[in-house]
Amino acid sequence: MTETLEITPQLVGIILCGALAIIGGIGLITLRKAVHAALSLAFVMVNLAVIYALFDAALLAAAQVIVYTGAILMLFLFVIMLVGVDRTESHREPIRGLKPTAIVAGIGLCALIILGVGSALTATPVGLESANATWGGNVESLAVLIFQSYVFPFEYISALMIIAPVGAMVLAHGARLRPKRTQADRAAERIAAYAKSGAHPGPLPNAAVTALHDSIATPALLPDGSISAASVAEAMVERDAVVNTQWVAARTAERFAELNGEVEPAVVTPEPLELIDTDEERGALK
Amino acid sequence: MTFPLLTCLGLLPIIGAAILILPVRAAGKWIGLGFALATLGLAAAAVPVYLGDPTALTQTVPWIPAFGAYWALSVDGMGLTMVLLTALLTPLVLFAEWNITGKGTKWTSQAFAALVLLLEGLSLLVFMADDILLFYICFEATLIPMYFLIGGFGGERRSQAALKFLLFGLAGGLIMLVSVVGIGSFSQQAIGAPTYLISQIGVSLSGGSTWAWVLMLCFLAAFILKAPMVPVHTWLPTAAEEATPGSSVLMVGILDKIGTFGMIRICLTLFPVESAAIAPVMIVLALVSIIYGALAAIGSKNLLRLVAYTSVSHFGFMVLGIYTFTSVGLGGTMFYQVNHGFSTAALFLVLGFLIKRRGSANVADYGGVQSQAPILSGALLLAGLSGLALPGMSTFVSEFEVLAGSWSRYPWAAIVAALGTVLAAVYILLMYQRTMTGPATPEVEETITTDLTLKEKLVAFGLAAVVIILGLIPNLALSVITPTAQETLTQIGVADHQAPLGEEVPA
Amino acid sequence: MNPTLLAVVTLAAVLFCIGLVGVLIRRNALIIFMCVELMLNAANLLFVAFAWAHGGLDGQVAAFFVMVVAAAEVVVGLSIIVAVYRARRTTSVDVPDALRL
Amino acid sequence: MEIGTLTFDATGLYQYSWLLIAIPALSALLLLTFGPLFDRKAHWLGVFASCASCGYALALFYAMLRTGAAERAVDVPVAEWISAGSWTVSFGLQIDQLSILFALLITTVGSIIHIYSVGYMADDPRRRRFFAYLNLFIAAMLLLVLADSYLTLFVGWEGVGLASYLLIGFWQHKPSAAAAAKKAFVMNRIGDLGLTMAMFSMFAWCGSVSFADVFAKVDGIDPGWVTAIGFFLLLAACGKSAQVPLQAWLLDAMEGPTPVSALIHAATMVTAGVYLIVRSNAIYALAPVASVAVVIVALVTIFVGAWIGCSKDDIKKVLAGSTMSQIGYMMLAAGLGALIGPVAYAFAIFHLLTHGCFKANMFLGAGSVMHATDGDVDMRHFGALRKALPVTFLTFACGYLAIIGIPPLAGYFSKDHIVEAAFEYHLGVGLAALIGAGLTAFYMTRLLVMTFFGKARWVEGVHPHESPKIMTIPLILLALASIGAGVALNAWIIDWMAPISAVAGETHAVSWMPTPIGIATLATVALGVLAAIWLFGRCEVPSTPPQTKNPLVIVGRRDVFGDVINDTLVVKPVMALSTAADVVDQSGLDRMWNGLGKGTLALSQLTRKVQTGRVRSYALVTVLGALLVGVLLLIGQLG
Repeated sequence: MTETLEITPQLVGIILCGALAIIGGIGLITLRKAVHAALSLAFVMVNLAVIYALFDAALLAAAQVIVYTGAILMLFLFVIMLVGVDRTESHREPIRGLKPTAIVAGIGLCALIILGVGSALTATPVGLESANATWGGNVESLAVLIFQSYVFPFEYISALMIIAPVGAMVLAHGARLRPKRTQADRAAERIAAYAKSGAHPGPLPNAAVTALHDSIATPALLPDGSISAASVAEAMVERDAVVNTQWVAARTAERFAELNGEVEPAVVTPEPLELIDTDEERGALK
Repeated sequence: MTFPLLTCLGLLPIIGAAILILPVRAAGKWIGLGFALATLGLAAAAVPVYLGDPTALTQTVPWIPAFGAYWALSVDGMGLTMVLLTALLTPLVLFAEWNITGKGTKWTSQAFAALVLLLEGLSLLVFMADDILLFYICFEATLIPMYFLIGGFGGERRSQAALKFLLFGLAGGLIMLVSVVGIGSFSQQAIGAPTYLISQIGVSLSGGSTWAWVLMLCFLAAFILKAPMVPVHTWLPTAAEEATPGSSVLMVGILDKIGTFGMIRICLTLFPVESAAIAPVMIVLALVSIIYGALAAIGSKNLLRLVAYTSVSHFGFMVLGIYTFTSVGLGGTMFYQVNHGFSTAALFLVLGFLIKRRGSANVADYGGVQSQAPILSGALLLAGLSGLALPGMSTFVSEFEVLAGSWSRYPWAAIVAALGTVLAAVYILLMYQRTMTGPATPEVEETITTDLTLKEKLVAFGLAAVVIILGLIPNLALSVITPTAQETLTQIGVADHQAPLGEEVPA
Repeated sequence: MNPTLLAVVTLAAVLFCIGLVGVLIRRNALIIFMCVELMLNAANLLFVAFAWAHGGLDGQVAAFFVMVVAAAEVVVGLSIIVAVYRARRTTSVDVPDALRL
Repeated sequence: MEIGTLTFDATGLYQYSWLLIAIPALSALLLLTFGPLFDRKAHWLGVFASCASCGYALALFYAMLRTGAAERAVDVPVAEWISAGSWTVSFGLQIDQLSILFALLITTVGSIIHIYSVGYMADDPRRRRFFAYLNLFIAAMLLLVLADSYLTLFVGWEGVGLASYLLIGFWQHKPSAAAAAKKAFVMNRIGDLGLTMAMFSMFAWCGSVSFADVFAKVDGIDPGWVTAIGFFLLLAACGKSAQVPLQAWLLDAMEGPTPVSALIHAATMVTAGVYLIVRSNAIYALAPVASVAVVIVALVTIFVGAWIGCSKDDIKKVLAGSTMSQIGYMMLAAGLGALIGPVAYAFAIFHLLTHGCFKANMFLGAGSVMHATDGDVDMRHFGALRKALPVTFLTFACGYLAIIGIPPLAGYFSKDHIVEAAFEYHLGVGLAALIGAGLTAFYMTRLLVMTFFGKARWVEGVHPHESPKIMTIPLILLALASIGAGVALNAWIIDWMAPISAVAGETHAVSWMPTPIGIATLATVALGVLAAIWLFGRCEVPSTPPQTKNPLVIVGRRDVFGDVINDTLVVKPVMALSTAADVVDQSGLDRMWNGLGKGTLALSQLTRKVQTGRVRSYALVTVLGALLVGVLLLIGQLG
């Protein structure tokens, strides 16, 4: 290298992030569990984003983090989850002689690229200040470039983006393993269940609809005044968030009394909802 | 000559073959024979025209000007005799194999007639071609009908035999393709415009760079493969053993002649310097073929293989005649090609009649057929005598010329070749003795009960008559052949052998 | 020969080759796929580096396009892996070897 | 001096002399093709054809007698045969003193034998075909002797070979006959090789093979080649006339019917070799070495023939052996022609003519003996037949007296001249000829005594009876000929053959009275006769061949190992080679080419292994490929 080796902050950043990226890469190919590999890849990508930033490529850095790592890698994790997150890969290599050859080939190719490309790097870098500045910033000038000179590739890309998911859907859409259950089938099943185990064939009773409350947390009342356990959503019971019907009844009675003139209309103050909190009432809900 | 006689002669049988594709069922045979006889008529019509003015029949029409290929047809003495041989043999074969049926439903006699006509058309074009590309295309095309003839109508192991025939043929063809392409480019350098016309190229390519050697050797290799000479001959016995006698006649009588015909027409005329240089090698190869073919014939246990080996020996004689560079020898070879066609046809067909009756082709299965079918054994003896070149038969005249020609140049070669004639007597008479003489064996007694039918007599004694007539009056063919032989020699600039005490023969 | 460029080229080459070795060595289709993504990122890095070196933004546009294409590719790739998984109940690359003579 | 030079163009009778050949040839063709139509009477056409050509030959002879000695050689051009490049061959006849004698011999003896075989072959179903072959033989032999060029002669030469093949193998159902026929044809073919090589040399030197051209230019050919041509012609003569190297076939030829043996293997065909040498006298005049070779071959054959004659029990084999040795004498005379003077040629022809008569007579006699004893040829089963077959005995006795050379009869004159010529050339040769004469007397007497005298050793059930008239008349005719021929031809033949036999000025005095050598031969003959009578006449002849340790007899019985030598030297190696060739071809060369096909199949099995089906190995191969390309590019760049 002819010029003196001046260390610019940019170079330091690159070397640092580069090293980290390389460690992440090695992690990617050595870690046995798929999720760990995915995370190490994410780590690499983030480091690259930093390097992009160092090279005045702000939009790309952001895109890298948001689109690449954020979306695409997450898609990977999603598929890993779908396909078998707990599968580990043993390091034993079934094809004899593949691993050493592959490593040697990798090193050889790396040396080749470094030699080949490296030896061609004669020009001194110019830097992007002027380019970014022309249209007021990296994003603007990029936008001009994309929507003027590269508009055709941009259109092709958009076409690609449409075709790809369609393709994915066609590929991943597995054929139904069992025939689709029609409404008639479901009705027949319910009647059979009722006949066999006496399970109520109809739909579950709705939650109570009162003047003040119609949420699913309001249990419906049976004719004898007791709570219908089926009318409250299971999740509410789990979270102990079932409305106390006695309190609601009392409030309703007051309201009617006011309406019938028996009592003076008092100023309504919003007061917190009263929930079932006694074990005895909870028993009724099971 | 406004009327393109040669083109019609070449295309007529092909048209016949095309017509036979139509489902005419029983009439197929008759149409086939009709076309074959029409071709014979046309060929006969060409003879007076040729005798009148030899160049009248030549016809050159630019075909693919890009690389100088012409639809050029012309006939010299040799070409005319080969055309007549083909035109004569084809109807004979169709007549001899009248009620032939191949294995399976689609190999009917109509298919046989179509294939034979196609073969005849293509070989006629080869014999008349004056353009190397046309020669090459037809040379390759003849393999196809022959392949189906062997494959469709032969014995049990016919498909292997047909495949082997095809592979050997293609190998030769591909080697030749190298030189055909070479000629296209070198003729461009030598003459300016690329041309494939033999008459136009003449000897311009010869003697120059080593490329001439490469071209010549490629052609020669293809022709050695085609006219089987010893090391590469093994396809012929296998094919002849499996094919029907009729198709063997066509294969040996016409197809293999393209080998020796090509040697004269292309190797000799276009590359005289190289041919002269390679002559000793070819003579040794010829002698090996003669002796090896004869010995293998003596030792052969199968009748059809025996006849195939005899042909290998006869081809050795022909090549010997070519490469001793005397007008007598060359004329002898040209006449030999015609005679060999007839005599081998007679041998194959008569043996075919014998095998059809007995059912097997092994020599061991026969014995004492003479007492059962005297006329058949008489016909076989006549065919055999034409095979061993008994004086008074045409094969003697040509063999004598070849040997006399080669004696004047290389006496020792002629002596070895003459041994071949003695071996010829041995293999023919040994075969005749083993099959015909002695007491009739029981199997022979029950199987061979009928003697030759009228049809078979016509074929066998017709051929024998042709051989004897040509033997007593060889000038019928020689008057046409000898001038061509002398012309070829003067054309390639080789001094003919002058007998020191002979009177001055006009140069 | 600017040290920064040299550094970034070496970095890209190393990352690329690590990805390559990963593709060859790992047997899980997903991880192979991730290695391919790594190789793509290495290429992007070079795009950006040389955009900076030459002072033109074209490199970054190219990187941008590469990113988009990579996204499309991942979508299709993963659906293939899922389809293979659903058919063969495995994501290992070696198990489906029917396509041989 | 040569015969060929003074030829005159044909007029009148000569012009149609090709009819001599055409008539028998045509009748042969008719008999073969249309014979079955009139099967019973067909053979008379054959006899008629033979007699017709005999008549024509006599007429020609008579015409030639009347013309002056000078213009007797007539050339009859018939047609232009082969026009091949530098030379043309025309097909013509040459009728001169030499060929007319032969024509006469062939046609007269031929006709007599035709008449004889009418009786002999009476009960043979294929008699018509026999007469067709006989006519074919007569035609071919006439073509041979009347040809005007070596090539036309060669056509007749092989035609005669073919006829002998057909006639020897006439009884084809007998495998031994078929084998003998093949053997005869192949050995003749080896002889013909010599003639073809001679012709090639003539073409190479003189550009033509007609007698006139060749003899005119023979002094131009370089001496080495003339000797070579001489040797080639000798080889041809040995092949056809069953001389030593190629003599084995003659004994097997006895398989054929007896008239065939009489006509072909006694009188005519076997003399063709002598004719060839006498006809080519101009060549031998310039090739003394070749003539000496002829003499040597002749002497050896004389002794071999005599040897076989003395030890065989089969009457026909004995006669065949004697034929071989008598032809040896003719060859001796022909060989001496160039050495001591052309008059010896005349002696050769003289002996040939007389031999033709008495040998044919004896063969026919043997035929009638066989006819009487139901085809038995073994002399040990004969004995005392003179009473049973008086006419046959008498005619046979004439032949016997003629062959051993008792003065008044033919044999004495012809053989005596040859012995004198032999002495004139060289004492040793003379003595050999003398001993030969003695041996001839010995075995002929042995034959006569064993067959006609002594005790009757007939096999039971055989009661010999005299042959019918049709067979005895020819015997009588031939007996008369063998008595008269000697005296008639003795003086006449020398000056008849003048153009060829007499060198200008030197005439060979022929005296009637026996010369000292004549007396010596008579003495040896007498000695031979007495020895035979002493051995076989008096004592009891056992009917089965006695086991003897005497090497001479053993060798004789094995045909002087002729067959054994031929087999070991030629037949076995050729057969071995041919089976080897077949094996080499089928399993050697053939398998090699098939191997090529199998090799490609095996190769493809190998390359199949590369497709493992595992994606990652393919990926690795791709990477390695990319690496390789990169490295090459880099090297290209740096280099």
